[in-house]
Amino acid sequence: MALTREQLAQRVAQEFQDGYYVNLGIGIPTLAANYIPDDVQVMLQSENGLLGMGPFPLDEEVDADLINAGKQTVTMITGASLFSSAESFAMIRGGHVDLTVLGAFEVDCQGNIASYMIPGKLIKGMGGAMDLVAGADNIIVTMTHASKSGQSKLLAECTLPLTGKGCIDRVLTDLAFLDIADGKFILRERAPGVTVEEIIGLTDGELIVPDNVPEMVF
Amino acid sequence: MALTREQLAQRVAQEFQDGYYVNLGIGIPTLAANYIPDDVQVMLQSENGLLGMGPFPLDEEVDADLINAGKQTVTMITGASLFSSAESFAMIRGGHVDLTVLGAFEVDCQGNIASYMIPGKLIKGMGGAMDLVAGADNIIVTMTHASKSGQSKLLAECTLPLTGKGCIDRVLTDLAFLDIADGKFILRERAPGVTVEEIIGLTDGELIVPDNVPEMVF
Amino acid sequence: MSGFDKVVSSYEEAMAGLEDNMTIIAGGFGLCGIPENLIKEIKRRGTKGLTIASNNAGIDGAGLGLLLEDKQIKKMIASYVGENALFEAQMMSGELEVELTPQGTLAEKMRAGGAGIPAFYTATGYGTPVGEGKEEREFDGRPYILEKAIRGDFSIAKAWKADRFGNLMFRKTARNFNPMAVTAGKIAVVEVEEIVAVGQLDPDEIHLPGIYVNRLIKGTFEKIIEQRTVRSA
Amino acid sequence: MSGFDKVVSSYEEAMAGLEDNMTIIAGGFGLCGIPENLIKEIKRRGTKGLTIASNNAGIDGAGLGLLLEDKQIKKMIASYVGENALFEAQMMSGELEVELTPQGTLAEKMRAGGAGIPAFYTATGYGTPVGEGKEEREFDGRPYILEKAIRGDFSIAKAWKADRFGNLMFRKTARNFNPMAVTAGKIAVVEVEEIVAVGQLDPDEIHLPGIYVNRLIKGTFEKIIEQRTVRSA
Repeated sequence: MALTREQLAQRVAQEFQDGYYVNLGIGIPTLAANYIPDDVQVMLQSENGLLGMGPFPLDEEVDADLINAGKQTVTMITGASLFSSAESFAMIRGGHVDLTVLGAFEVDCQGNIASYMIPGKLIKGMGGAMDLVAGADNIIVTMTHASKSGQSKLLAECTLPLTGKGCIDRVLTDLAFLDIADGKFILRERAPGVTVEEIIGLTDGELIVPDNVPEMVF
Repeated sequence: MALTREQLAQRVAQEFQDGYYVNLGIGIPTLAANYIPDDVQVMLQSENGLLGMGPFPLDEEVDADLINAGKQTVTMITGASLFSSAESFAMIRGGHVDLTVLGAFEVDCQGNIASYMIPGKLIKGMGGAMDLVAGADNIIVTMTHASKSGQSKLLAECTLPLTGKGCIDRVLTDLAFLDIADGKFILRERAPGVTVEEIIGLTDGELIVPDNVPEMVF
Repeated sequence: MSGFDKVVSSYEEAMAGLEDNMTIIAGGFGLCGIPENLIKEIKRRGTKGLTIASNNAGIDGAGLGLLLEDKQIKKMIASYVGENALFEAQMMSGELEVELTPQGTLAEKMRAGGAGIPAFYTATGYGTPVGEGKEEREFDGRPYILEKAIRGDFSIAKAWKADRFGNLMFRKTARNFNPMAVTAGKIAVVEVEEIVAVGQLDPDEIHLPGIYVNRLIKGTFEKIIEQRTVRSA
Repeated sequence: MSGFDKVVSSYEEAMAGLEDNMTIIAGGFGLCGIPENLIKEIKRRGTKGLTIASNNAGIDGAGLGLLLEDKQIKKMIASYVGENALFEAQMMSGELEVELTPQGTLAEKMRAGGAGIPAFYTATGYGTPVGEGKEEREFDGRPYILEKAIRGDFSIAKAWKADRFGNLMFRKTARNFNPMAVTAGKIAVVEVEEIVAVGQLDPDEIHLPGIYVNRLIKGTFEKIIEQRTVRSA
């Protein structure tokens, strides 16, 4: 079975290590904050100028001056810090964030990512995504493995305009967890009940399948 | 008579306008702070990270954490602000300081300045001087017009390694106040009792002498 | 007060000198920390042909969105322009030019503009549409693109507290682009919630020194929330 | 405490991993705001062949001057190196290499190193010995030179207060190069006068977020004054 949104978020959260500073993109990445293991503390970076983002506020705590990068009202955890956008992206571009998780339309086996623009459709902009993929050493892309019509989104070469070139080395899809290295996808884990054959069939870019591809454990 | 150090400082202070942010180099420029006109308020920038430098402290006020760019203990005026060296030079390089006053060994009629290094002698370094001359639009160089042996320091071309190229347009010496424009010195004022001929004789670079060269008024 | 008193008495005075076809650098992220009243004053003045650098372009009927109603903006330099139907319509019709700029690059371009750095290299945007036509260069084996500083005729920004000298403090994530925006305009106009006496701000806690500020005004703010999200107790 | 607790229990632990021939980025201006005890620990370790980027090189017997006594420094990147006879002697004899760098350029090189900017253009140093061998380029009719970022294996810095997460506050002009120095080292070590409980620092007033800090230690400081200047009452 393909992973649910919640399972994707859970699997992302397994990558969190104690003491990690993490930037979570809008959507499934943000959900991962709900599954942080008990023995692990991570600090969430919000690129609009907050390190130590907390949960949504109680109704009476809502503060128009305290939002996240998705413009949602949030809170701060104890030990948080606030700073300008220039400082925030100095942090991101300088590689100080330990883990970045974000969504994509397509990735390819060269490590390219397309996530912000579909030609002919409305262009809303890249926000901080280009900075995040260029600045982080440790990125996980979360996405569906293929479109509803069965078209692979793990390509030999991205068809959409790129958000970043050669900067992605890990992809978590609803079917599999893959590394990208030397121009190839490498299958590391599969979703429970999903076969290696299914993944091969829905992966367009060159795919290395090790002898043992364990199922994800939740 | 050649100006004294105090007169040089006084003449510099006449250039202060109300509301000016000013950076004063070590030596005579610093002395100018003692002659700020009563109806004028200036704020002194110290490039080690202080805007709003006050006088030296009383003995009991001395604070090792509060020094100026010459490493002297200082105080802050009401309304001062503190910041990092990067921010300080953002301010300087970005042209936000209204007036910079600093000393020099030589200037020439191309607007070049040499102030930090005499080959063969000990090289101590340029500190912030290169940033100051490159960043400021409004600079006054204060210096003696000639060496004790009568060698001009206002040259056709600097002989010493440069601190900045083409960035000086006003020079105050112990004999004269001059502009620099279009590759020429222009004599604007002379020290009381100093003749135009004396100045001509001690100026090596091309010198324009207007019909009327008033004496400085103190 | 002294020559360092930056306080002006009206919004009209705050934006005096703004002319058609000028460039404005604006602070704010979404509708958070935007100079609401300075934007309304620009709308009141009817200034046209403006180029505005701001992370976002407001929403319909609020923030910079107000300036779209009378087609005052010629060009928008922003990282994200969604959630704005009027913007979309003017962009699609070609009336409004848009230069999409990555958020961190935009912040750094504003900082560079204020800091006398004419251009810098960044990996952000390399190999993407943002890098097209820009110089590429390797440093230590990694490719980067050259990005130029941005400066404006005016800056408009919003801070929390200021003293009359224009020393500024921002509050929470309403800081965002505001400090850099202030530094990058020839005439920097800042509106604040509170103006305190000089000496009331701790010099160590000032976020941006008054040297960057030309005009200061106290405003009242609506502070519209774009995405009010709450949890239950 | 959590994985964000940066506090180490000894100076030995603070500088663990420092090896010969490494590069260190150091905060401080003159003897103001220098990481006194981290420097003493480097002296105790006897690490040799160091490249150190710091605005100054201390004075005889204090600050980085201590590391000259056993010839631990191979190369100094600084803007001003006067007031130090031992430094002068080693420089003149060729034992010590010196790369004079304008003060603002040095600060910006450290910031760039921490901020992922590999290089930037500046007018500072154009047409001077500092510009020799560097690329020159015009922007808007004005010439600039290309300066590269600087990064270190270690940063050593001194702050005033910190919480255990490494969130830092600096005091007065002891801030100087310290914030940028912290960001530019792979392992950033900071010593402070006081460590407070997490939550004691106002998030709006933190000068440098703990994300940049790897190791934190509380020290006691001598705070030598180079030029004690006073006025009479």
